[in-house]
Amino acid sequence: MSSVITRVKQKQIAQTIAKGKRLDDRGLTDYREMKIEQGIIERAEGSARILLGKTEVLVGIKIEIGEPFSDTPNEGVLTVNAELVPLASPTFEPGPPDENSIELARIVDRGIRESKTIDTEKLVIEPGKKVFVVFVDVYVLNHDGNLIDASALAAVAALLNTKMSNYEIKDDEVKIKPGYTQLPVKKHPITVTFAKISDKLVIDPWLEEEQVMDARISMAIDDDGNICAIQKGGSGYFTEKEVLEVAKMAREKAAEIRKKLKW
Amino acid sequence: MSSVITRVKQKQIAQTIAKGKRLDDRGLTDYREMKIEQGIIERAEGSARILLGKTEVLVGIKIEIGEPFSDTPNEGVLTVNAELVPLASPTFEPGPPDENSIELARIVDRGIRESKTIDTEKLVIEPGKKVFVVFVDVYVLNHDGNLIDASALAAVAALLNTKMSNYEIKDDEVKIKPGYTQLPVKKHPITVTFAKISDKLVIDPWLEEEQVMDARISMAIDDDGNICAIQKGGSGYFTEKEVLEVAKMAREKAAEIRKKLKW
Amino acid sequence: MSSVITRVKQKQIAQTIAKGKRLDDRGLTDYREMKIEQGIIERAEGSARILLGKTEVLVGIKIEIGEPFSDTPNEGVLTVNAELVPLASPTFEPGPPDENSIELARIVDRGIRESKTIDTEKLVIEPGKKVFVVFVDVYVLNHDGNLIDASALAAVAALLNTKMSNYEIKDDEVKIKPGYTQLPVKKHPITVTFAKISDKLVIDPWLEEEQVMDARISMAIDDDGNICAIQKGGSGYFTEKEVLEVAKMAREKAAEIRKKLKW
Amino acid sequence: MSQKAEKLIDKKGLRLDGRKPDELRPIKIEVGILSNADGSAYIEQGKNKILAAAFGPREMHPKHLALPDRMVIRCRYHMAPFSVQERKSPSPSRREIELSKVIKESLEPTAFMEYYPRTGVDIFIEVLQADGSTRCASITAASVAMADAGIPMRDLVAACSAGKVDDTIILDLMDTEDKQGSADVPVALMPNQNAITLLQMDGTLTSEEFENAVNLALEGCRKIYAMQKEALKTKYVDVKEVEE
Amino acid sequence: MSQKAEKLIDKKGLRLDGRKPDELRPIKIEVGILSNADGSAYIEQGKNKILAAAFGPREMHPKHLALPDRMVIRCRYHMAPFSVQERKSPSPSRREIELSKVIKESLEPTAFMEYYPRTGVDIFIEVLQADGSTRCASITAASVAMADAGIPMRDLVAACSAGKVDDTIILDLMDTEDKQGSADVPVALMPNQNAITLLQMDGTLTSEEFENAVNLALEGCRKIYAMQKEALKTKYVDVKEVEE
Amino acid sequence: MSQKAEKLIDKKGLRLDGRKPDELRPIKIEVGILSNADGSAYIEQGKNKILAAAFGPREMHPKHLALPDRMVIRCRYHMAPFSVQERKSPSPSRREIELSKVIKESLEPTAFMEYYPRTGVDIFIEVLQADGSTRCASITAASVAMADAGIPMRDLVAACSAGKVDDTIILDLMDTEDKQGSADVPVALMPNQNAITLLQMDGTLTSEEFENAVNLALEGCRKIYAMQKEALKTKYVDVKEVEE
Repeated sequence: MSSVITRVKQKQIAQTIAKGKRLDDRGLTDYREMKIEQGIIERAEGSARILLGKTEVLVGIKIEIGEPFSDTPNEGVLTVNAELVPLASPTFEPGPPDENSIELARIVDRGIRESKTIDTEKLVIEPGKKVFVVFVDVYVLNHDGNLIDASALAAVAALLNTKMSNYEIKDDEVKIKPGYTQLPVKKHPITVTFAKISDKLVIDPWLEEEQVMDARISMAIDDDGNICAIQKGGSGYFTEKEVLEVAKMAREKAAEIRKKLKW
Repeated sequence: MSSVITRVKQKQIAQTIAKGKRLDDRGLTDYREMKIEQGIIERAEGSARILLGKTEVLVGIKIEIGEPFSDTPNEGVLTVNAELVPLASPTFEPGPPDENSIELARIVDRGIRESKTIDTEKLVIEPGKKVFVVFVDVYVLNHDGNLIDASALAAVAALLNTKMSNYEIKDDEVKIKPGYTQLPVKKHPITVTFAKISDKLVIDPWLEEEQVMDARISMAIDDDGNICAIQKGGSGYFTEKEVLEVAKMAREKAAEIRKKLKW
Repeated sequence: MSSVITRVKQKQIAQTIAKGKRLDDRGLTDYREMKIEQGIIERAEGSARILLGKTEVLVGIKIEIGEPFSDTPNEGVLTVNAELVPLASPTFEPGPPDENSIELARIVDRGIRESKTIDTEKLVIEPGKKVFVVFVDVYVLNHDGNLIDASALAAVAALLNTKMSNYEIKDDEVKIKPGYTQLPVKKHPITVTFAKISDKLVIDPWLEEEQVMDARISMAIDDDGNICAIQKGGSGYFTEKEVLEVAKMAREKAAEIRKKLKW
Repeated sequence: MSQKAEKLIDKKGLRLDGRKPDELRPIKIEVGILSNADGSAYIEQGKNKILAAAFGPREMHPKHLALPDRMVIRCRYHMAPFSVQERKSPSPSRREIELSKVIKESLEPTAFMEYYPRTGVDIFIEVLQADGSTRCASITAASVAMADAGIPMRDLVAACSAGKVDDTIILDLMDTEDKQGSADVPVALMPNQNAITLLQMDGTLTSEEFENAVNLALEGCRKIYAMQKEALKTKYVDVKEVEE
Repeated sequence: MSQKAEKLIDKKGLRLDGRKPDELRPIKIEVGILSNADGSAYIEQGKNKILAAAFGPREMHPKHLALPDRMVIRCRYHMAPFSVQERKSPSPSRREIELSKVIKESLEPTAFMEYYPRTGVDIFIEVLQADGSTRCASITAASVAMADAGIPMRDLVAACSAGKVDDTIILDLMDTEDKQGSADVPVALMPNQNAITLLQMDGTLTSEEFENAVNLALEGCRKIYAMQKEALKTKYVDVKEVEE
Repeated sequence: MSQKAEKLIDKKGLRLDGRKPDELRPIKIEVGILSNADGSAYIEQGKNKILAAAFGPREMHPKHLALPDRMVIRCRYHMAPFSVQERKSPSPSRREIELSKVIKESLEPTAFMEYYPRTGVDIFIEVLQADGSTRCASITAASVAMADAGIPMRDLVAACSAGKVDDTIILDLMDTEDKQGSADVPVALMPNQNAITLLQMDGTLTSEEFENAVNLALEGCRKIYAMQKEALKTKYVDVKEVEE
């Protein structure tokens, strides 16, 4: 229950990993068991829930009509927000987003945005005036480590499950028509995170591993194997060799995980 | 002066009430002396001040032109806000509204809204576009208990005292014309609060009674004797029998108090 | 480095001033060395940096198109903001503006506004609808006392260095045209601050003097020698005689300083 | 409460979702589903989907809020941005702040507060999908979460709303009935103590209607109470626990 | 200060409300009218209606703001939303924050701060209706509230504005004169000490005009000072005290 | 990253400002220019103008954030309202909050954190003018400011971005290249330790392009590292120090 583990446990985790093993019997490059459920919030235009071991993330998508940014009049708007709600961990406090939830939201945002996951040009109703705004709300329900991969995956799964209202323009006003259209999703970026512990790289760190890691690095990989976003975190460092190794392994893992998504 | 009373005093209050009496010699269902003054803030479109014993509440009404809510295009807008300003009690802190002032505002709001006190359809200037917005600002000036009844009464008294500017529509713009019209007030809800102390129900609790009460219950009663809003508060409970007794007594008291309002 | 000086130092400062001298060898009515640089932030429409001894203030001007205030439809808008950024002093905290930065901004604002420094009528694009909004951002980079005079001077120097985009109105939309026009600056108010220490008036107090002063008084003087804004600060007082003496000396000093501005 | 109260009850006396006036929506309660909370519960009541978690009794933060002679309960009722038709800003609304307070006050009478002086219990409620009467479903779930956390309690609290639509007193209002009906009366009850710990009302009711509504709501509370006990029994007796 | 300064003084030399240039508005000061404050005062000056309360000397919250060698005075000047023509948001504006600071600094010189080390005094001012020169009326009332609270003081502070409209130096500006006039000079004075504790100015004045304005304002302060003393005497001598 | 990536490299293979793809912008670093900070540095890199200051090691405020076994580093990256084309609100944006975090994490590996338990170091960065790759220039300056403050460090950190425009891998992106290019890879390096302490990426790169970009950025870091050392040497060897 406690969120801070003992020094004995920390040492044990580090020593086990130094030997190439993990306390939960996973290999260094094995993900925990992963479960993807789509469409569980009927009120939302799209939704998905990811279970990654005991880590649980729910993403809901809402679509509203709004204005485009003035520098991209021919594109819809993507907005990603992450809430580390306090029931997910004794270390999460109620209140406005802190640096951790803002970083999480921005990593998820970049994975989607830089890979051009959504065909934002198809979200335009009236160029420069009215577009669809896609709100991606990441809701962490239980924190047991590696929120980044779980959130990024839940976001893509939710987008794949998202439908938009049909509409027509009558007398300069947007009227909602019956029926729905699928949100135009072109890409399926997968974000893969490694932690560095005892000078080893371990994939998908769980909570106790995160508490002993030196640093973490996350890479979002698109359908063509390109890297589309990276974030290093934590107060340690990586060598160039480690970075390139991560890039290689992330490609492989991303391809595996992508197969679990339905579209 | 101190806002927290001694345990000795607490026991004394509870024991006296257990015997069916009160320390200030009131009967269990007697209100404190009540004084209603209307129209004391000339700058406001309406105003009233209530003295309930030493409890003092001032309500000011401002009316502005704004937009209706999209789901009620044919109704004006009612907005109630309550400020527990720090000069009213050593327990009130400066700062944004806390749960107590928000609850107070929402109780006053519901009494007015649910009883349809204001004929909001008459506040429409242009359906869906321009309506009058009625701001009810509850200002507690001295806190000596039962802020709910004093605030609710002051709000209704202030609305009865409210006048709106005359206007005309010229070239699609609203122009203010000379003269005033009375705000259309249809109902006169009265909110009556009981505290439960020593398993007795006492009406209009003053500050020291509030500090020993198990719970409180407030009911807003309209001109026809219907109940139009209820709020239980405090960390105790009521039995069903007590609730129904409160409903009965609240009807009687509301009718008495309503007679003191002028309209 | 420390921001609070010892009592011994305080006594020393006060005693020296009582004798008509200052620890840094200035006369009581001498300013510290003053350096004015204009135009150092190319991205801003105008900018200036003032060094007053070790006190350093940077002012940047941004100009945007916005709406006029409803009571002044034929005037552009002036907005002054001051940031006491934490790198300028160990006593400045990150966070929203506190009473000190708000007071500083408002003093600078009044000096400019009341002297009619900017010809705001020339900032109107479409009366009542579109005007230029002039943002004056005061950025204190190093706090060594007398932020008021340094900030007020930097603001005027920056305004003198400010250019606005040319524009034309086509199809009811404002189009930016090539080229720039100088911001219409009509006056050059100079703010002069005195501190009262040991019953003497000393000009341009530096940080350690501010820590022992009883009170300060600042006067903004326009090109004609008129007083256009005053602010007394600190928890001491001035006599009427002192106030009139300040007014006289401020006029003289303002005229001297104004010569250092280029326009 | 808007005026458009029409056709919420059909000719057969059935409601939009086919329920009889005095019928509850289908309810599912799961216990102990969040591994980081000391106690937790998940409730589905119609389309409502709500998570509640209890943390504590534990040291209070900040410390000066602790009380020398009793435990302090704090509560946050919060709606997910995607839980309602129009996206809700995640920062707490005035409605959420008020509901947090009345929910807290509905739970306080159940706990033996004096057993754990100087400590605090935090109740966090997340409405993942809202379909009317969420405060009642939240109380029902939060009470189970408190029990799951092992907080010593006099009784569970069960909560249910009653109300009036088309001149009929009905049980367990769903969203449309709440918005278009003419009254909504949420009630919370500690059945063993016959103690009403939450009572609010919006709308207009005669005394008689009010009495009927309260009676109906209390009946609903008692039915839900049985389900709460069943859910707790399932977790604590059953071998296949949801979380170890 | 806008330019539209016209017709604020008529042909007879009288102002819009019939006052002579050097005339104060009618002033009413009541002492000790709030039962929960340690000291309080209510002032009406023309259409200004302002309440001031003093709490303390009392323990500081938060504690780290207390000073080892003296009392701390804090002040909040606040306007009711309905006090002005257009509704004012209740959250503090930049103007209110600045005025709170200068009002505090105008009151500090009056108190024997070293008598009560480690304590705090809170001054709360609520402008219920505003009609120009509210900071001066607020200081006048707050000073009386401090005296009513029994805070040991060197002297009362009385405050009054002077200004310039239609080329005339006038006393005690009301709202229209403040907005349409060409200068506003609020001044606060401890008369016994001949100490000016507040001095601000907006507008444009020559040195000579400024000197005249200050003189006139100080004269106004001295008249108001007499009313402050009268109001305190009335409360403390009179049998029918407003509050026991 | 927008699509309009065109003509950022001309026919001669030169960039908009005449640089070759692997060329840094002109860099100027000044040390110790703020008298109130324990350490400070000013960097100009192209049109970037950035100030960094370090305060500490000093007592932590609030105290409960201090750690019993090591120093705490806090960092605020902040942009002046006038530093960018459209005025930026001075309250911290989500971008600034994220950058503050990653910059802090890029500096932490350099300090001997365990030397000063229970203390804090505050790094304040003010971007006075922004022209692309400000996070890198900020790290470069902040590291020098830490050294100037005498904080014991394993090594300096130098930071530089690489990226891709018009199918070319380039070094040290300026604003237009950042906005219109197809990838941006900011990197921070402790050269003596061969330790990458910051790595982010926006855009799209193949594995090979990524490897080239990282290599190029690291090369840039090493060049900047030499300038950092030179700037520190100048201050500490030179007689005419900027501040006493």
